Amino acid sequence: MKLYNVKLLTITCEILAQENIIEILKKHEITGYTTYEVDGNGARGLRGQGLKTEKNVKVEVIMREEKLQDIVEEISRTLFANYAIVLYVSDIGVLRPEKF
Amino acid sequence: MKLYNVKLLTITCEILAQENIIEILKKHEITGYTTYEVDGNGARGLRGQGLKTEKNVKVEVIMREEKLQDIVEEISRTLFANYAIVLYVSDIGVLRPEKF
Amino acid sequence: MKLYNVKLLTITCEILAQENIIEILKKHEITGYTTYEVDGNGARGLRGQGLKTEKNVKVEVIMREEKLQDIVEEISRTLFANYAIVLYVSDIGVLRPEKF
Amino acid sequence: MEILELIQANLLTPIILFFLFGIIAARIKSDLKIPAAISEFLPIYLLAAIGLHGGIEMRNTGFENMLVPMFVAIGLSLLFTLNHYQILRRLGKFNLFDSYALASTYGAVGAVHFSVGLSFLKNQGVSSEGYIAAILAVLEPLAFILAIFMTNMAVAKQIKAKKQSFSDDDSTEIDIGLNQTKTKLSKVLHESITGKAIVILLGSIVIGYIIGKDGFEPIKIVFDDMFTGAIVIFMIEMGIIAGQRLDDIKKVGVFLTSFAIIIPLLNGTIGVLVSTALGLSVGGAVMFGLLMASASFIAAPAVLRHAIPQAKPSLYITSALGITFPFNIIVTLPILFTLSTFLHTGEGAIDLFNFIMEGF
Amino acid sequence: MEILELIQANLLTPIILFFLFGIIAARIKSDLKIPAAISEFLPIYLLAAIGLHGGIEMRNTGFENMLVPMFVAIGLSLLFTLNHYQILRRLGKFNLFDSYALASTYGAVGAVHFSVGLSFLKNQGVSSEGYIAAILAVLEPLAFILAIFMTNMAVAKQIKAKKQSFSDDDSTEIDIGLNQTKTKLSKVLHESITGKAIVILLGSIVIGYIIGKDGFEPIKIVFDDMFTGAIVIFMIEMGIIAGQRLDDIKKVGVFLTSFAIIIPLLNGTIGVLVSTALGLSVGGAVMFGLLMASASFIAAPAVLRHAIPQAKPSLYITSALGITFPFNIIVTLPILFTLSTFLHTGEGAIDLFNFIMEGF
Amino acid sequence: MEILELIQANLLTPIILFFLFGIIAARIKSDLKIPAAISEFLPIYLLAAIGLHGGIEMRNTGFENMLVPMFVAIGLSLLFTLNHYQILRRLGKFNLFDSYALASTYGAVGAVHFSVGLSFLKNQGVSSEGYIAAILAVLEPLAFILAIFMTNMAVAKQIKAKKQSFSDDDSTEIDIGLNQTKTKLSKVLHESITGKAIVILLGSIVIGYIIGKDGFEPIKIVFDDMFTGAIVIFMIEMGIIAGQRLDDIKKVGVFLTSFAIIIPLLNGTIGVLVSTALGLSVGGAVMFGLLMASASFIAAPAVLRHAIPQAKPSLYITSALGITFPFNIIVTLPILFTLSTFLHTGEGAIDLFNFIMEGF
Ligand SMILES: Nc1ncnc2c1ncn2[C@@H]1O[C@H](COP(=O)(O)O)[C@@H](O)[C@H]1O
Ligand SMILES: Nc1ncnc2c1ncn2[C@@H]1O[C@H](COP(=O)(O)O)[C@@H](O)[C@H]1O
Ligand SMILES: Nc1ncnc2c1ncn2[C@@H]1O[C@H](COP(=O)(O)O)[C@@H](O)[C@H]1O
Ligand code: NA
Ligand code: NA
Ligand code: NA
Repeated sequence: MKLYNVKLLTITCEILAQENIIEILKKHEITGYTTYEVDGNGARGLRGQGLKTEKNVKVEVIMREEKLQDIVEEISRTLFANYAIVLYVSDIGVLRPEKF
Repeated sequence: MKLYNVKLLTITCEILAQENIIEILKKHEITGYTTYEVDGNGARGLRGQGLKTEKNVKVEVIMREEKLQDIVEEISRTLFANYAIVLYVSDIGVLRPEKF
Repeated sequence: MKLYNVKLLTITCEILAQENIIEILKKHEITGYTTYEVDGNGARGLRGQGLKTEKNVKVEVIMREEKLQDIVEEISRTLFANYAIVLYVSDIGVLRPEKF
Repeated sequence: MEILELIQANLLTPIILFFLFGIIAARIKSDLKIPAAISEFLPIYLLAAIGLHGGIEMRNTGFENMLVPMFVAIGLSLLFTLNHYQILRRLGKFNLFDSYALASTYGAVGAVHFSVGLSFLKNQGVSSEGYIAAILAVLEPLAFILAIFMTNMAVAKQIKAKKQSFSDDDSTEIDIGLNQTKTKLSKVLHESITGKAIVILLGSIVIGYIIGKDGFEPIKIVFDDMFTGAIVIFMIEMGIIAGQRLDDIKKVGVFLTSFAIIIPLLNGTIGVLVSTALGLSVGGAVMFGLLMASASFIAAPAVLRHAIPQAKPSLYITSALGITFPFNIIVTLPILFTLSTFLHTGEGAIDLFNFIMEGF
Repeated sequence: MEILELIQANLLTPIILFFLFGIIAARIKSDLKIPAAISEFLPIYLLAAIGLHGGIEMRNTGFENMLVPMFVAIGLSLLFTLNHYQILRRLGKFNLFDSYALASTYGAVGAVHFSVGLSFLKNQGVSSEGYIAAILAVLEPLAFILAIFMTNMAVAKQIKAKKQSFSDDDSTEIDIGLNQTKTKLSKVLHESITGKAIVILLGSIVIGYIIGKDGFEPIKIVFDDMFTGAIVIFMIEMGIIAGQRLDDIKKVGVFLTSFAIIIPLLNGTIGVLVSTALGLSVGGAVMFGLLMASASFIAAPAVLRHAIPQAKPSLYITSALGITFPFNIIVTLPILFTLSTFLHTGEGAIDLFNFIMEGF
Repeated sequence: MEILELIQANLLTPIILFFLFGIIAARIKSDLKIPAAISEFLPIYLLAAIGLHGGIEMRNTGFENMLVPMFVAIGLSLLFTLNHYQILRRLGKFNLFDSYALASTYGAVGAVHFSVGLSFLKNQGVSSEGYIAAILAVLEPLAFILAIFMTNMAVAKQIKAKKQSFSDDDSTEIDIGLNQTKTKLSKVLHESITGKAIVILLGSIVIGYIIGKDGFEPIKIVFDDMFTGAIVIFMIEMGIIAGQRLDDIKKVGVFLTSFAIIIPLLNGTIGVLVSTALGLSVGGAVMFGLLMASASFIAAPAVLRHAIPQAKPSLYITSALGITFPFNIIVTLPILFTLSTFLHTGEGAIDLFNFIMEGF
């Protein structure tokens, strides 16, 4: 089984920015992603106690390298200033690259 | 502290396929894994709203490269056709390779 | 957008060891991390059923390579013997390395 | 017409209204939802309450009369399942897997249906035989087991046919196929019987039987008085999920939509007639009929996804939850109630056929 | 003094005591917390109970008289929001974004306030007009929409100004700016109206109206008798969250702290006076005043974070939840009640100004 | 025999039956479980109800008489803990860490025990002194603190011994060891006192005392009437967890299994005798005895895992939850009740020794 190299983009951000991120993904014609709620600590302080809207979420997107640049650029341009957000990219191998 | 290279296999799938995956792992004598519920979107549509059985789960397995091929092959052969499922492999470093 | 190489340290451990880990991170002046509850199986058996204190947690920390050695060493020295715990390190790329 | 009035009155109960509300909330894409922990807990609570109630009633009224209705229910369920299969496969042209999955979804029973039925009867001031909760428990795994058995047999037969076209003495592989079927069946059987719904239901029936009315007193407020309120909360979530599925109804198609309406009405009517003939009370016959009319949308996905993974869940969940359930609690339930009342209080010989036709 | 006695009596109710308890638990860094699923479910439950109660009352008392108070409430809310903005921007020197965000947080209404108010009145044996629940629902999105509209207009103006300094015929880009504003507004409008709070509240009002007192009977225990107990549990969590935020009050500053105390008292007093003049009952005027006095801390973050992302949530959440809410349920509510009672039962002409001054 | 009859009657209450049901559900590997959010919420709710009840009672009956029983309870708890340690270390041959962990698990008190005890008494129509809830709160951290102190002292001594064998003037390192112990102790002390169980319990006692019977009225349905029903739900989950642990009992061994049965019975009996001598009522002596008999299985893991990480949780959780808890609520509780009733109503001099022997 051959593994094909693609990228995994992981975004950890406040839950209220999730919608904005999904929208950006959609704009770049990406409809596959995985999300889950997490707690966290960072420059904007402890997150995850108290109100639901104060939680964080992780959004993970497997994608081809081609789209990565644009998406990362748009997220950082539109969201980094106003939202608690951290993102990183890793190299992964998948079986069916045509899926992404 | 030396880090030894091993593989991390991550499977994101519908929750009702979790049992099948654990069984495949067991068959290959792997008893260590980590699981958690997630939401997602993909070829089979939005998952995670509504009924518990409609959620996704992530299964993460640290393993030696030797076993990876067989396991990935069996999962893709037996589950890819009928279940919502995505899997990927990454390179990681661990301290105690004998644990895996 | 240039991506800078940093390390992602992932620790999966029993929930009652989370505090110890956060303390070690603090000692090494790391205040950014992400946590979430998970289930798991390993040398110490199935975890995640029953009492909340029997669950696992994942702690993910993005950090510079410089700090990694010391932190990994301290965690393994103080916690490996008595707690259910697994840790691994991966390579990731981030946009703002100064954040970590 | 009386039935229409009853349907209308039933429409205006909190249970139905909050269900419809949930559907609307989902349709306007509201972010309203009942947290998962609550909506996972509520079925457990409802089944415990149903079981306790049934067990207590059985202690009062005895369960010697239970056996005949139970076996008749089992027989009808199996018959219905096979009948559904024929209809779906031959008339509906569904593939083997979808046909068996759907057949058993409609042959199986639904605990939420049952809860709503109990609450409906309570509202009408009518009681029902406690042992029907036990019938609910016994029927729960039945249709699935039949469907799985049939599916695996069919698959094994296909494999056999394929093999024989290649060589003639390949009996070992077929044995393997049959053995796999057995393993799968015994696994599904175990899963069904240890499934949370059956376990909590049977356990509560036994406990209810043991403690009786007096022992129930200290927990009556939680497990009886709060019952309808709890259903209302659950119905919001059920409505939301049904609402989210309405888009999928296109995929379901006209044939299955009709099936999802006609079959429950037909099975329910037969259930009322048969159980009335067996001597069940007005309320008992309604609950019996409702069991026959009900389709499973909580247990089904969990069992069928493993047992017949080739079948499309979008078909059986959507039709059972999105079409049959609303139709049953809004339309079928009042119809069955009117029919049962009529059968139990109507004087002289009743022209059943005409009666049923009028009911439509 | 009477008001002080009432404040003291109010302080010693379970609702307030458990709220204070929650604050203390958070301050001593206890790990006590109400599980997320429960504290997400409770507001839904409370709003359903409020709505059902309001709907049933409206059926009893009619809603012909609702329109005038509703429009007055809308007018007051908008007026207040604009007034808050002027105070915050000019006197408080907050930036445009924080000013609009805060202005609308205090122009908006709070469902938890409302729950506590209803429970307070119940305790005093005083009823209120059911239609005030409907006013709550209508006011909910109002202040946000105004604030978002104003913010976007202001931003568009800024962009326009910038553009014109470069070239003179750049109207297309400004049109784009305005279009974006429209898109944003229509999105926020949709989000607000389909927001879970409004949806469950309006839905329950309608259902309450339809089912009436009789239909409510089977679910009364859950949606009425348990109401105060449920608030108590919710107040523990609200206290914990408020307690965790107390550290942030330093960031809030003296000006905003004063604002967070004086404005609700002022708005609330105006609310009671106006609604009394409109002929509302003692309890109705208290609830009306409390709506005007309340600030939103559950709906606000969800709406404002999207609509005015540049504003700092630590300002508007902390001041609304950490300062205004405790102040309102402990101090403002008894004051409004005393005022309303006095206005409704006081004989002859009342020197209102003196009266209010005494109230402080 | 009377005791056996009471045990049998107690066996047939919903609380015990649902606990046994949970065990069975776990044994047959059913997927039944109470969602985490619910089973995390229930202990908070139970402790709030216990506290409120205790506080209200204390207001009625005064708490002047509380001090002597409280100090006796403290003394007994410490004594028992030391005694357990000796037994476990010398007879049981457990290592230092496991011995202290187990000793304090059985020296500590269990809130779930307490809830079941209260419900048992309610069922018997017997009341108990409200201040016992306060004793529960005070005892909660006690045994842990002692055990941690002793463990750290022992470890420090070991280190000291080791050091001295190398050089003779290494006092600084030992001081560091002692300082670490102090830091650890003060941390555990803080953690214990701010632990959610104590905080909600003490808070509710105070609030109950303040509001009294009248203030309790509006929340009585939630915090009193629903109490037993809520325990029943919690017992399902406790049964499931106990059932999952039954396999681990092999690891626990015969010695610890006997310990887990005999010690609670012994401590409980002493508790009833002493508290009766102190003048507590029939019910009060039962609750006092039950406290002494109880072992902690919710608080213990959280505290001990941090404080004595070297100890094996599979030992102390399994024995406390899997053996002692079921034994206590099924067998010990009725025995203590019979004993207390006998002591309070028995005429003339009682040959206590014989009596207790008969009790076995
Ligand atoms: N160094 C880090 N490692 C892992 N996650 C982080 C780190 N820094 C921040 N985060 C996550 O990103 C969220 C937002 O970060 P910030 O904007 O720095 O507050 C935090 O709440 C964490 O969940
Ligand atoms: N591109 C992707 N990146 C991350 N997760 C994905 C992606 N595509 C699918 N998934 C996850 O895998 C699940 C199953 O995918 P699918 O079979 O495509 O519906 C989805 O529900 C997501 O949770
Ligand atoms: N091979 C593995 N792959 C992924 N996670 C693991 C693995 N082994 C252990 N874990 C996780 O680490 C926890 C502690 O492991 P252990 O100390 O081996 O019991 C387990 O409960 C799992 O959540
Ligand atoms: Na059926
Ligand atoms: Na307001
Ligand atoms: Na004890």
